[in-house]
Amino acid sequence: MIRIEKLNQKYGGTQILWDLDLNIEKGSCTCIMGRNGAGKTTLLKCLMGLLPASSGQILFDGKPIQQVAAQQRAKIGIGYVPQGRDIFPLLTVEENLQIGLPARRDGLRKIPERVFELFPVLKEMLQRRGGDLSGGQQQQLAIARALVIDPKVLILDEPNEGIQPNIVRQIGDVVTQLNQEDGLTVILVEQKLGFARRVGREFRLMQKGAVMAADKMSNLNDELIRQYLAV
Amino acid sequence: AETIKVGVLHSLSGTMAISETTLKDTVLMMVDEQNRKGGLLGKKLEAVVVDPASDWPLFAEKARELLTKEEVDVIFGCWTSVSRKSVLPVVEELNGLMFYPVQYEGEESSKNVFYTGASPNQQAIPAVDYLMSDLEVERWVLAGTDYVYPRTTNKILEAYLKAAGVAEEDIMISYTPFGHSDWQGIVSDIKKFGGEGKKTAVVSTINGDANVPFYKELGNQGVSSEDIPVVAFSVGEEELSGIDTGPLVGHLAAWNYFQGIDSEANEYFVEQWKAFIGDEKRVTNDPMEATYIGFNMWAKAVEKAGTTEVDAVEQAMIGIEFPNLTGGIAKMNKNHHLSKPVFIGEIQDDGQFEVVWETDGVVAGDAWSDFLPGSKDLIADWTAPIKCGNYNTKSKACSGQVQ
Amino acid sequence: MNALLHKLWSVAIVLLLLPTGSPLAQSEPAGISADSVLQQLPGASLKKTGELIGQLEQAGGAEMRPLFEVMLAGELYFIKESKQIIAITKTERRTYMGRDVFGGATLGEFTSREIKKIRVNNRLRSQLRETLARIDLLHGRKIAQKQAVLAMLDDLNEQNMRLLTVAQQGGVDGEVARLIDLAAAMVQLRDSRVSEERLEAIGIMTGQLEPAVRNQLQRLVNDAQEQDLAVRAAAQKALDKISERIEFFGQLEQLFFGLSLGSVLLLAAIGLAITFGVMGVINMAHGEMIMLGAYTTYVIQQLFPGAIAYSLLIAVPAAFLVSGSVGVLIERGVIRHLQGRPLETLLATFGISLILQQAVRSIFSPLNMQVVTPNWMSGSLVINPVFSVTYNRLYILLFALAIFAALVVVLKKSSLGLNVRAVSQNRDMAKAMGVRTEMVDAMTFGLGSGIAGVAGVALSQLTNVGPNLGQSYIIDSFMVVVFGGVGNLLGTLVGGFSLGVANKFLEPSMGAVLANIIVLVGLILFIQKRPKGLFPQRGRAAE
Amino acid sequence: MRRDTTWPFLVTRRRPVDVSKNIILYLEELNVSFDGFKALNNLNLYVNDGELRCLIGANGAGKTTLMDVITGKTACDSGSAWFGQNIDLLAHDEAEIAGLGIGRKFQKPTVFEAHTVFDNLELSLKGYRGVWRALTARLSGRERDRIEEVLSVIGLEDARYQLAGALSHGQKQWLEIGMLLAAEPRLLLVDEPVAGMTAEETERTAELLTSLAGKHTVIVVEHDMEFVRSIARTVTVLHQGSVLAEGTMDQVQNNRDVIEVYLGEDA
Amino acid sequence: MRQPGRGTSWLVGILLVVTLAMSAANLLLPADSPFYVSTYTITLMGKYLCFAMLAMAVDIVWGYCGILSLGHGAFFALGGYGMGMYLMRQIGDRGVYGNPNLPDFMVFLNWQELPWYWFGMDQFWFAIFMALLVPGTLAFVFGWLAFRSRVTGVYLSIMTQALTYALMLAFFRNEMGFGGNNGLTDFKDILGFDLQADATRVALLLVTTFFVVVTFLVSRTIVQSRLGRVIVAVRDAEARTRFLGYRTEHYKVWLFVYSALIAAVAGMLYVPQVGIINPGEFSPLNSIEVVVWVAVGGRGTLYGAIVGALLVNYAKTRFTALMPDAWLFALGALFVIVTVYLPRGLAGLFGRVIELVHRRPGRGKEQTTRDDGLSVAEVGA
Ligand SMILES: Nc1ncnc2c1ncn2[C@@H]1O[C@H](COP(=O)(O)OP(=O)(O)OP(=O)(O)O)[C@@H](O)[C@H]1O
Ligand SMILES: Nc1ncnc2c1ncn2[C@@H]1O[C@H](COP(=O)(O)OP(=O)(O)OP(=O)(O)O)[C@@H](O)[C@H]1O
Ligand SMILES: NC(N)=O
Ligand SMILES: [Mg+2]
Ligand SMILES: [Mg+2]
Repeated sequence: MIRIEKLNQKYGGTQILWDLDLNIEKGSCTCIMGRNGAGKTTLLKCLMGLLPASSGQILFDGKPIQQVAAQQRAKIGIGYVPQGRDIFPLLTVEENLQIGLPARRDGLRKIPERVFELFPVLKEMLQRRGGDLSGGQQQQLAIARALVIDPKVLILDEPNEGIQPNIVRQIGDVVTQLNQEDGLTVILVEQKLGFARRVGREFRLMQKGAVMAADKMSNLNDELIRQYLAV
Repeated sequence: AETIKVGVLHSLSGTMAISETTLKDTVLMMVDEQNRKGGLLGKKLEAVVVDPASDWPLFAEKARELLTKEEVDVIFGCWTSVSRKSVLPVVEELNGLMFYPVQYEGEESSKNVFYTGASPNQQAIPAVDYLMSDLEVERWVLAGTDYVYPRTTNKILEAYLKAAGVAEEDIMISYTPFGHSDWQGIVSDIKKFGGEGKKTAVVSTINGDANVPFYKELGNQGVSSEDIPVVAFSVGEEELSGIDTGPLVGHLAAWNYFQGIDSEANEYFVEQWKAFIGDEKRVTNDPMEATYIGFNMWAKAVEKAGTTEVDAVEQAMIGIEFPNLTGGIAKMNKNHHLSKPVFIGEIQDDGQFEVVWETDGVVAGDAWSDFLPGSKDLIADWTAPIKCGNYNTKSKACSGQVQ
Repeated sequence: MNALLHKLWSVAIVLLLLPTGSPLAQSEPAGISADSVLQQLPGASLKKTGELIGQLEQAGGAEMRPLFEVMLAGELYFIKESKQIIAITKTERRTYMGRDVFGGATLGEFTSREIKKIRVNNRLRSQLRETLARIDLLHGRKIAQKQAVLAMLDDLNEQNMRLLTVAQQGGVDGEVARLIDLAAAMVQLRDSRVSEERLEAIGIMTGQLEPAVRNQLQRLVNDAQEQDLAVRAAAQKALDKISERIEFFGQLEQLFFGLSLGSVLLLAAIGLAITFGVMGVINMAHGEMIMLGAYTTYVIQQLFPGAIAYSLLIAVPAAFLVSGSVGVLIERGVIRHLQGRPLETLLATFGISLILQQAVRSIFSPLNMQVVTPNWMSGSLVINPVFSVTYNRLYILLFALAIFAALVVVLKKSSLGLNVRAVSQNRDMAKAMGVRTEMVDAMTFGLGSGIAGVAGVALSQLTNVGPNLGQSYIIDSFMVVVFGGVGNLLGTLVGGFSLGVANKFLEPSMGAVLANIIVLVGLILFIQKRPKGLFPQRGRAAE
Repeated sequence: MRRDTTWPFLVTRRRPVDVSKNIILYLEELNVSFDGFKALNNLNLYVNDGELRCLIGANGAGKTTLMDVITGKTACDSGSAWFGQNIDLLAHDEAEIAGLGIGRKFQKPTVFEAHTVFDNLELSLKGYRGVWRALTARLSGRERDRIEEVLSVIGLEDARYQLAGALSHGQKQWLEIGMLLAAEPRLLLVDEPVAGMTAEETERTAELLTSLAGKHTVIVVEHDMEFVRSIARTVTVLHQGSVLAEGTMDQVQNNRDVIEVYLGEDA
Repeated sequence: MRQPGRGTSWLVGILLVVTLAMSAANLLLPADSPFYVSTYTITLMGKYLCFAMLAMAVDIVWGYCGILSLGHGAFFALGGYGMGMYLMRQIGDRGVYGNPNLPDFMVFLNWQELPWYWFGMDQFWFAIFMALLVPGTLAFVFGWLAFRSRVTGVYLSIMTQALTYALMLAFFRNEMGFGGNNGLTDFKDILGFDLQADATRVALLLVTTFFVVVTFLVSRTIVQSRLGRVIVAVRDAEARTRFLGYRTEHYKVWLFVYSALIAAVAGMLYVPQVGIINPGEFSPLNSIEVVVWVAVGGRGTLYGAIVGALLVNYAKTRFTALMPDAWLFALGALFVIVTVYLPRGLAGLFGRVIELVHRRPGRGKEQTTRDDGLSVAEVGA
């Protein structure tokens, strides 16, 4: 579904991603892991089109999309939940959700009920400013917001940062549900091993801007963890 | 030098561009014309234009630039008094020669400046005389923009009116800032002031930009020229060209020149101007005539002196006569001010003025007002033996600025 | 009872006056014929002309009406050679079409050398107008009648009273009748010696707002000769009553002035509330967008000289398009490159504002352009003699409110409003949600600029249309937006009106300049109290 | 009206906190509401001197708001907050409270992005914060050592000259913790320190915080239960603005209410 | 690591050398020498340097502390008025009316006596003192009110603008006793030296240069000290700084006052050199122009402010003479182009050039640009 080849990325003069290759199967649930600063967020931003890649190819459904603007990528079905949530703070919860509606391919112009089924809290909070919500509520909103555009691929950057345990569980369930029932392809950046193991079915390990290891989640062993995740 | 350089120091941008650009063009036209006549002293004239941008310190800087860098022989320039005040020390220091073509508050006479616009006794006093005698005005509103020209003029008028027996409560004075645009309250006050039974008139020293909203408000609040006429000293043909004059018919202005005055010289001048500027609709106005007279007098003086050397030209200037565009002869007096006729005109719906009154002959411009306590003893006389811009006739001395 | 007495009094006056002669001198008094008077007109001095007009009225009466009208319009000329009096119409090509004053028959073209104007000045014009009023009073329409009577209140001489009485007998109603009664009362107060009659007259005059009434009462109160203390006391009371009413309407007027100034501030600021308030661009070229709108009005009037009445209606959408497109160009050309550097938009837009000003100077000349006020925008709605509301200000007030409402609807109901806010809060995230941020930016900036242009149309009716137009509003606009609270449209509305009203209520006691200074200082202190303006953005994110 | 002193302006600002009763923080009957929404609701909380206290609770329970109140960021509607026996926190503003020795790490890492990592730490060093002092301050050898020490603790030695703005999310977390260490406050309020950290890093943070306790008082807010379990002695659970439960980790973990609103079944 | 003010000291050197050379050329060379520098140029240079000082004042608060003041012209003008009042009193009885007690503008508007606030202004030291005290106090009071109430961002900017606007209106009023619209002019001498003498002008230029250099060095010391770093911290994360225990409002107030004093000194030096001070100097647009100079030069660098002020004003001088009808196009275009293509102003351009010339080894990473265009090198400059 997504294929990244020889991706390089620089901030000014600093190179972050080095000839990065990545392959994501349709319908998979891939967990990307790596130390702080390994370049995970950077990679996702490139994928979303929010950062320009200096070279390399990104293929979506076999079509190259490096030149496609971010807003178009949303329309072709990439949903993005950024690290730090990036809720529109002064928009109400409802407005936060409505923003994505025009990007839907099916022309639906109403927030789908499914979203509220997954995150019932949001229904109560529709008229509150997004920025006033607590961290956990914001995180749920961020995922809901990404789901509104009816994506084919859902990108989640550390979705559990600062979330209470039962909701972490709930998010995990939602992600699994989306992946398995709705057939959504999921790319997940996650630091917490437990969660990654539970939700992810494949893993990619990143270090210094390159993917060092890729396999089924069941094959993630202590050796790999020590090599790529320990400090 | 093989040319005679004429400096032009008028704002081409900023708030004053609206008035001064015209004068720049007038000087250019005069230079053209003079060159067509063969120049001066066998040399061509060359205009050097700079833009002081309505920025007063910049006026001083540009004057210095013209005098030292460009070494011009004469400067035509300035509109506002503050720009003139800013330039004055520079022309005096560098012994330059400047012609100032705008009506102003007086209270000044510099060896290096010739004042070809009206001083208060050539504009304000005759206008008030007219209102008093012909329109039998008894109550007075002195409305002005808050700066030195209106302040001084109104001080003079106040003294003059009181001397003529007008009571304190029959004079209303109001000052507004530059570019004032909300006249609702003031016009309403004027209306009330004028509604108390006595014939009332407004003497307006309101500056350029504030006039359009002022007259619009007058029109809309139904203050017609018949109820309360307004006589203005800063509203000429050029200002009117930016106003829908329909509602203003009958309001007045006092000047030394109106475009509408019939005379051959004027007709030629107007045609020449329209051709030069390439616009049939452009109008002429009083400061243009002042520039015209100043320029021609300077040319005559240079011929007379046989040089452009400032001291020689300055002395040659005194006593020079040149025909007004409106008929009669203007004369440069010893105090560097002109003798000119004064006209009162009424605004017509085509934006022109119709003369309704004029002085019998010419009026000599006073450098120092007779109606201000500080200056009533002062005179200016740039001929020997006095040679002073502020000679005190009582103490027989020249205070301060000795040249 | 009063009315009856009054009737009697009127009749008495008529009887008293009748012997002096017929109220309308239709017949020619001994020896003076209109024609002979007319012959003296060419070359007469202004003073002399005044006398001649009087004689003409005496001699010709209503027949002279066309002459007076032509004269009032300043179209009365005479042919230099023959001294024949003619009416002249100036044509577009600056030639002079002559016609007969009375018949209207065309007399052909003249050159300016052949003819000379019969001068009229202010005094003559008002004399002419009064003369016409006298003629009209008897066979005029209601409005003319009212004007005529009002004019006469100031000068209740015998001739005028006679006219009024005749007019009254001819049958008038409503307002005119009231005024004539008032005139009668004023005369009664002035001329009668009977205390009761005079008191009754004062009764009628009480509460009437016509300046003449007040002036007469004032004179009476101040008159040391006045012996009748009861009358004097009554007059004082009546005067107080009148003053009280005037005071009330004065406050009302002040309020309207304030609202009107507020509407101007609102208009000037409202576009900025979008480009600056919502988008965060410190748009120094905002004033120039207003200016472009005003110039568009001018151009429209030049293009359709025949349709002045509709020119503003055409100008509104035109100005929106012109300023809006310039806004879009600026956004696409410059602002877009400054994303993430909001403060630097100040620098770029300042440069743009210089360029636009100079461009206008180069294209249209540095002079002010003449924008004509259509008839329906001129004059005022007279509510009573001391309170009237000028139409242009009234319409502009309504217009400002309409624009505001329209804008609120656009921003609330269309997705644009939502998208703009999202983009301004987090551009990247908006992109990631499929918002076409570039489009949104351009549209929003275009909308803000377009609205500024529309404001320019309105302002062209109040002030100079010149290259400096924009500069005179830019400071105030920023002030209003900030006072109201950046990003809050309602704040801009309330901010504009409260600054306007505050200014106008301070003005009478302080003068325009001090009032302005005090409002500014007040604003500075207010911001200390509420550092985010009247309607601050609230919530965690705003911190 | 301050009741503790008659002439408040005569009292020197810097009084050492009096912890003679061994309690460093008293929060009583605190109420905070936003637009009618009660973020803190009659909250009572006491923290012992030198304690390491974990604060957990559902998202939106009011933990961050509580820290806001303690540090002077948010004014409370009613209630009292005392630092030791002698200092009324509600009478001081943020800077003063920081000066009293209460340091804070924000939930969303906030560092000085235009400064290098080193400068960030230097600015955080304990010391007088006056304008004049700042103008004349020179880094002493001792201070330099302290910074180096902190740098090595937070693992940013290599990034010391890098602009803080260019750090990754996790690195910023560390830097902020470092800033807190450099300031050596009496009371540390740490809002979600391990968010975005790897398991390994989480462990290190746990060690760090545990080592701080005793000399400093630490209040940690965290949702990572493993982390909490690894450091916690006393755990307080907030719910809807008030304390729901308090006790050891085990007690709390088995509390029905806590399981229902926070931990979820089979936690 | 101490951040060095690298690549900036040379600016001070160049300034000193250039002005000294100009002064010598003006005084020592005959007027027809090809190297003669006219008094016009001397005066012009003096004026530019005053503007450079003003630009530095704005840069210190804006570039380093994020306080975008759109009203610094007010402090400049107040300083100028202080000096103007002194110069006015020096005229003595040499005014046109020969009145030894009243300035000319008071005489013809019938003032009977000198208003109280003019007393003492005939003493140089007192005038200077007042010219510092008044703007300093104003800055203090305004800053204290505003910063204590945490007025920030555009709110603060617009309030500074309101401040200068209100002062402009006030000084326009003739009743204020400062000469109304005309302001103060027609000065004769300063400290007994004839203002029109070449030597005085040269001396004024040298004094101005001296103050520019001093301001530069002092300001550089400040921004490189820890104070400077606190200030930058306040700019980027004021709340965070407060939670570290810094009383940010104190820092801001004192910085604002310092900056206002620099502006006032610049105004004091400006007036004798241009010969006039009037309310136009309070005009909000003037203050905005100053901000524009700083932005063109590159904010957040002291030398950028100087370069920006010199360049823009030189451009203005040249353009108004070369193309009097179209210079605004050129100037406007300059502003637009600089903003779009040189996000960090001219200083940024220099910075990049210098960086290219000698890339310094040993730095962990290269300079990284923040989105508002500041980098380490410049923050220290
Ligand atoms: N705006 C920026 N400018 C320069 N460098 C940056 C910028 N943002 C991130 N970096 C650098 O890029 C590297 C990768 O950052 P990234 O945010 O992709 O890491 P990450 O893997 O997501 O880390 P974390 O787990 O902490 O979120 C880091 O070393 C960081 O310092
Ligand atoms: N400034 C504010 N305006 C409006 N509501 C606010 C504000 N600050 C906090 N709240 C509300 O108060 C409640 C408590 O928020 P708080 O941030 O303290 O929760 P928390 O316990 O820290 O949650 P989390 O664990 O998700 O960070 C939330 O519902 C939030 O929406
Ligand atoms: N001199 C004038 N009109 O300012
Ligand atoms: Mg990341
Ligand atoms: Mg929290």
